[in-house]
Amino acid sequence: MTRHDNSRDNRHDNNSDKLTSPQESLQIYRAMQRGLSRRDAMKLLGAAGVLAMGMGGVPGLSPAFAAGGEATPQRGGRIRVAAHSSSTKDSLDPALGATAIDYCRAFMFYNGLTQFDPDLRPQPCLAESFETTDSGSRWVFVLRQGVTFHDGKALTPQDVIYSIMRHKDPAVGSKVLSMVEQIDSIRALDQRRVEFNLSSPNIELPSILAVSHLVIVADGTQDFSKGNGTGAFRCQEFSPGVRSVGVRNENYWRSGYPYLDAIELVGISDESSRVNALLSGDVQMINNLGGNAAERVKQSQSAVLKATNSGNYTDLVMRFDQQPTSRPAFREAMKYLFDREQIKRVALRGYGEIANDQPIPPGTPYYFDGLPQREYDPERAASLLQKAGVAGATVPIVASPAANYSEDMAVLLQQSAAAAGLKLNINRVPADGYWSNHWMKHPLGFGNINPRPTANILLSQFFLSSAAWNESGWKNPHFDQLVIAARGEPDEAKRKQMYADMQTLIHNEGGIGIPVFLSDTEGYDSRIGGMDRTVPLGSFMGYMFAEYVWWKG
Amino acid sequence: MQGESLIVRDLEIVATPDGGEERSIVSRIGFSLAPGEVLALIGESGSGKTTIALAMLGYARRGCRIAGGSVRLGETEVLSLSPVATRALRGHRVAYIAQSAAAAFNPSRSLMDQVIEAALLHQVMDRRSARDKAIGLFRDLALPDPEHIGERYPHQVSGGQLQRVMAAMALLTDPALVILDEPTTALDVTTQVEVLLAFKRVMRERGTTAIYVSHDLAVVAQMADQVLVLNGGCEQEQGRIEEILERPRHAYTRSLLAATRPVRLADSMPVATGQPLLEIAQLDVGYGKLNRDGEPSDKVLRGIDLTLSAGRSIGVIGESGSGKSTLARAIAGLIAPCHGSVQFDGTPLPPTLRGRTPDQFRRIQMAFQSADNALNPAHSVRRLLGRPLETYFHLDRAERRRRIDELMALVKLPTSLLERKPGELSGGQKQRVNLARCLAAKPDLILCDEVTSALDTVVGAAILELLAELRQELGVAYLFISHDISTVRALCDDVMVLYHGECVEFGSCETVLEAPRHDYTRKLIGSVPELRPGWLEHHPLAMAEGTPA
Amino acid sequence: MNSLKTMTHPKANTVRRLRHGSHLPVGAPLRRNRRRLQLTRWIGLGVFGFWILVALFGPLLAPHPMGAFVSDQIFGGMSAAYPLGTDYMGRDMLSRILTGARYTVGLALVAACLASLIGAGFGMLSVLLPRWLEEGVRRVFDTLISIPSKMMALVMVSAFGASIPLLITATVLSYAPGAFRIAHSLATNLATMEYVQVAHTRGEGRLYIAAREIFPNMIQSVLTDMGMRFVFIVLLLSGMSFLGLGVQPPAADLGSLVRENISGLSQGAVAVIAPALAIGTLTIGANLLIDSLSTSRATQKE
Amino acid sequence: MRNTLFGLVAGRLGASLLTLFLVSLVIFAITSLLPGDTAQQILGQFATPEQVAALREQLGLNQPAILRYWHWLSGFVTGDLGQSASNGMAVAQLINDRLPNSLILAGITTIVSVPIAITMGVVAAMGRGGLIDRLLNLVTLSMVAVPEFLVATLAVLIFAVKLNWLPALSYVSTVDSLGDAMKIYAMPVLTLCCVLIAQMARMTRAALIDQLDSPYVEMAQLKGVPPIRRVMRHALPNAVGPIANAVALSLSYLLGGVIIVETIFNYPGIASLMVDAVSNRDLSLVQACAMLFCGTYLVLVMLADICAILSNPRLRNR
Repeated sequence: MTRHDNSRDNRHDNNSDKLTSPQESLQIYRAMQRGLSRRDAMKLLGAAGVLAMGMGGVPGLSPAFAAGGEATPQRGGRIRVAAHSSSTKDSLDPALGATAIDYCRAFMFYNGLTQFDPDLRPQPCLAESFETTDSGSRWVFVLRQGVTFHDGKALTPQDVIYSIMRHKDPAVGSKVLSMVEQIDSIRALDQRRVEFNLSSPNIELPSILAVSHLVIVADGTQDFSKGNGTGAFRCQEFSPGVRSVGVRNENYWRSGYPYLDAIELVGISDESSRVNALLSGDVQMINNLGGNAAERVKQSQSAVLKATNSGNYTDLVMRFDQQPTSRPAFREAMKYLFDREQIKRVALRGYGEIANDQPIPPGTPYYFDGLPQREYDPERAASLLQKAGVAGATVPIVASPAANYSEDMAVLLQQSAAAAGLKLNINRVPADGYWSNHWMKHPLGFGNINPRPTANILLSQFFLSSAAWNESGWKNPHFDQLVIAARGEPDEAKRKQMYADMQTLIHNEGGIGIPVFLSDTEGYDSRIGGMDRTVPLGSFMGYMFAEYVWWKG
Repeated sequence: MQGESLIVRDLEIVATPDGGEERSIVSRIGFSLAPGEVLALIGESGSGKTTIALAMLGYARRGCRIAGGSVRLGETEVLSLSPVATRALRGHRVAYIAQSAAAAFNPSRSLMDQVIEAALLHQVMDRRSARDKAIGLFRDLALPDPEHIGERYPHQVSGGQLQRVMAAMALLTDPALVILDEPTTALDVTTQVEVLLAFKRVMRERGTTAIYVSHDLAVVAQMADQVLVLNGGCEQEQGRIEEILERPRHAYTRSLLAATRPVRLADSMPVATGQPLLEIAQLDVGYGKLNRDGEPSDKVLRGIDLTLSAGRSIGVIGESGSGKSTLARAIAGLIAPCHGSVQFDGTPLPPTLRGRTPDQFRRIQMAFQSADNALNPAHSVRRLLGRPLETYFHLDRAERRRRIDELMALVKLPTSLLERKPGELSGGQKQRVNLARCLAAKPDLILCDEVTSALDTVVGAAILELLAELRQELGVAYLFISHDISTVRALCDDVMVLYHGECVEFGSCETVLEAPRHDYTRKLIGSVPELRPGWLEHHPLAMAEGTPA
Repeated sequence: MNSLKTMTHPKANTVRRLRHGSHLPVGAPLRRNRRRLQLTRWIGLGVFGFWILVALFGPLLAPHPMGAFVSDQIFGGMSAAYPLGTDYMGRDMLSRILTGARYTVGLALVAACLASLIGAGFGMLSVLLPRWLEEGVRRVFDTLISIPSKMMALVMVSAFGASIPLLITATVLSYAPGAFRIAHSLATNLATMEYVQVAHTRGEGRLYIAAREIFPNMIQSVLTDMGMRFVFIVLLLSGMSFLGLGVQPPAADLGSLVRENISGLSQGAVAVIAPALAIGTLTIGANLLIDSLSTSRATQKE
Repeated sequence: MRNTLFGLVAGRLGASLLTLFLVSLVIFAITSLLPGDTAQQILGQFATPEQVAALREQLGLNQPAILRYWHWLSGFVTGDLGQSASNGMAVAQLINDRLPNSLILAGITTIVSVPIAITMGVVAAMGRGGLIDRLLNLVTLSMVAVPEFLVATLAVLIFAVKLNWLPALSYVSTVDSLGDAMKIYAMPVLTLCCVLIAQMARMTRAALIDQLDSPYVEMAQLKGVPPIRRVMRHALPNAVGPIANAVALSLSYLLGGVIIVETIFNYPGIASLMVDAVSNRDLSLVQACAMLFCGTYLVLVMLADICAILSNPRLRNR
């Protein structure tokens, strides 16, 4: 990966990078994508809100959960929550968070300066209030009074400075290093106020600070095994890959919370074991269910299924710099070979949404619904293949469990490609090392892209000619101009048109095929209260369920 | 308990081989014994003698079944007892002494434990008195250290002693009937005499009724009052021992008698050419690691000198462990001597196989004791005989075929056996094939290691005859290793007596065997039972012991 | 089993001979249930042969391609169109089993053959090698045997990806040491047999002795052992499929068929029961066959 | 007896050390070939190269493989198992957390399975060729024939999901009473027993039949010893060697081979630790686990040999 060339060296001329540092974390992007509505952003920025903001609006997606009317919250009780993966790599260092269980722990034991509400607006958390004095490059956060860490130490500006700035040390191995790189400095103005100085304006800073990696730890912490934070639960036990137990923090600064006495977090990697554990009452919440597993939960008496659509997608990557994918007709043929209905029905068991070979999901503000849906058309694909001169050829396609559902998609694609006289050889490679060794390295392969904070970031990171993760190696000067221009376009209608144009360009010419957007699925015991609160960041109430749920049993 | 009478009528035993039809293996056997009498069952292997003996305990081995008849011991009808009653009978009123005590003792339990087990099980006596009685029996049976031998484990006791311990085990409950199943067959002759003496004395003292199973008429002559001669599960002849020995009526009995006393075959041989074929000087051989002086830790042969002329035959005699086989193996090159020289036809023979020339390989052949083990069970007879022809003479197919036929004729086997595998041949046939294979090489010297000892007497005698004939026809020399003096006497010109790895006597057969000079040779010769009743009673050992205690 | 006991001294087998001598020629341990033995052998042979045939011709008989989505019904029951129902994605289970059996049977057979070939080959040859070399070979196999087979497979699949040759390599590495041990002890015994010594005194070379004198006498034990290894490998492969390390989609061996349809177990889907039964019958069949072969061999030997 | 045992143990230990050394070499070699390294594994899909480089530097992954092996080896010899690269905890600590769980599971399984297996073997051997023998043969065959993950899943569906008698997962931490422990271990132990019993029972049967055919057992029969005593007092003591060997081989499965059971019941044992370690490229942890598995195997085999020697007076008194 040559990402650093862009992010470092081109900082001055590539405006996008100030906003769009690469991150892995699923949550932040989703949060931002929906989090800051335009209205909020305007409010924040005052009349000078000139920067392109995230797509506004709350997710219009279907929360398919079935919780009935909620009774009043009850205190007490202990539940066990099983996430889909857990290993000895688990850590209580928030900077290293890699999977759902890490994010959940971060929000159980720590707090951020800000936090997302169900509408994904960044709300004050450890910061009582925050404001920008110069349209986004200088920010002042006022810390809440009387907040103490689990070990009794009071929260100070030093803790904030340490917590954020440590991510800039590469040796920490932070997942959000590139995101905090834009923060030039942080200084304490007094005992309560902290000032952030950014290298360029970013009105999305409060949303960035709400992600789990950037929660506040005590100044100077090196050993994170105690989970010493300000969160609603104290860490009672943590054994990586086995379990972690949080017990109620009696001194929690938010009065009345949490409801539960204790939460035990475990990881159950085997899906069928996870479902069985839920159905037998051994655990009360699980996430990441495949289609069949989701159906089992749905049919059960004791558990409830909750599915949330997201902008997460697995895409077919067709490299422009390799044969035969450099031929436009071949690429177009492949897009016509997706039987999207079948993929949704068979691979996802319906837990997803049909996509149209462009990355902006329906229901988001810049989604262009005027784009005609590309349908499964083997005859047309066949003639395109003929045109590309690859009819009857055998082409390898690389899939891996690392890219969700890519194997199923590859199998289905193989089927439909056969109908058009194209033979696909599936080369399945292990998840280990996939991203560094296989992703974007084969003519035909799969990628999996988590949603980005804003449409602009998404497009900048993955479709700009110069982008390090320009998956297909697509280069289109017109598109590049549009991306840059959209950042500074004040007129919403024009901006919307620009995004529509960009989507059309990707749909028609881009080197990726996006058949479907994937849904988040989770199951929980019907005796858990408070689950109607949805923070559509990811499963487990955007990983922040801990202080909001209660036990009715 | 005194011995009781035993009356057997019309005993029928059948066997069902795998997948086969049920067939009779013992039929219409009947005899009767007065209390204190000993009956010998005699016959070749497969004649059903052990099967009959075991029926006295109401026992038939897996696959066999007692189909009819009656076994009446005293007042008890053994064959109609319930399983529980049969168990109560065994080891109490009827006791069994097995052929190989080494195999019949449980290796993981102490001897005393096993000796008194039956007595305790049948609640004949309590542990303490059982122990005391066992120690008494050990003493009577002339076991060394009778007080403590019971604490040992089977592997710590020699074969002859084990056989006597087993006798003690059998006699502990004062059984009415004792079955002795070839109790001395596995023993050296010198040990055999001691054991026979001990058995005889103890049994006579107790007046035990006994059945003595054996293939050796000479032994039987010492032990039995009556003899039942068996062949193929049927009675050939029955009578008092003296009658049978002196006036055998049945042809089979006569052939048995003849085989027991092989005639001297060596006399008819041509006188040797005199050219020394094999010269051994000061040969030391051993096993195990070499010590600082290059001597092996376990030295088996010491200072052996021997000269064998072409066409002559030397017998090597000694008991087990005396180093007889090691001598043959050293000459064959299977084990390197640590000292001394071996010259073959005037040239030194390399100590191991590695240095030998193909011609040396060819000219020295070794016939192993057991044809079962010496013939590869996976190869057909044709292949077994063909291979040496291939390696030594590089004969083509047709010549090989012709030569194989010749060889078969030489050892008096029909060519119809050629396609069979060793498993499908009888013991005698196997040994003939074994010899034919040696002859295929047209050797000058055949090392015969106990070639007759695994065979039945009659079959063994036939092999001896064959060896003698072959020598006459082909002028081959033999180094004939045996523990059986009569076979050596029959076949050899010279004899060498080995004792604990050293040659104690060497000379012509007549000299050594008729007028032995060394004590051990005398003991060895004196220990071979003679074919007349009363020999045992007049044996020097019996005389030395004096009157029984 | 007594042939397995190590015999070093040339006279060590005297005891055994005498023991045999004490048996009646016809009364030697016979099995009355010969007919039953025959029956189990035929059942074993039939079942095992059936799976071999399926492995050979199954894919030709499959009504649908293995990966074809033929039905909208997921975990469909048995029907005329889909005799074994449909799987978790609506594919025809019968076709998948017919095709999948080839992977299981083929892989296991190849791996078992290779493991036995390597194990037995080294086991046999090492007896004739110089002592230090023999010791070295033994040490290497001992090292391999002490690594748990699943762990070995896991590390290897992580390192090299789950290709068919790698699966075979991993299973062979796991199971060859066992075959080596057995073959080595057999060969050690056979090397002391007198007919081998006869061959030595005839001046035969090592290779001839190994190939013509020793090998024919251990072939049956090696085959029996290979059968056992076959069964173990089938089970190891299905275990590896469970862990996602086995045959990779869209291909599927019987183990992965069970695995991928296991969510249908709660509804008793044919899609999971059928491949499980297939594994069961395959291993039981192989076991019955081995059992009857080894007992009849024991009988012959007596 | 002391001398024999001492000699055996000393010789075995020497050979075992050599084997362990070879195993560590093999494992190191293979793990060095693994694609990707710890740094990449930790940082994930969207890592920047400088982050990877920095982390590599910090974890010492820049050194040549031989040097890293030497560091590991010298640490191992002095009893320092090193640190887990993926979460910075001491390897000894990680193993210490998991090993007791594995040992408890292995222990309970042993206690349950060995007596059952030996009893089954003895019963089958006694009724050789009879109805019971054939029945047991069929049972053990079927036990072997079913993949263990199927047994485990079926058990969970029946006992946990449908009947709700037993927990679907095995949490060691919530054991308060014996009843709890029984509930928690019931299904994993059941599954493992299915795998192990069959093998051990069959080996026991074979070893016993070998002895039952021996002349001294016939002799015992001819002494009027009843069948049960014949088996227990005469045949069994002599079959201890092969049986101990079979048991040792089966039990060695209980640390490394239980990964499937650990996965299904989410049991935090040492096998899943190793699986994690492999996928995280956590070399010192992989090595430590491999050493543990191999060491256990070697110790078990040695124990079996000691058993065989102690049960055999011929070897005992040599």
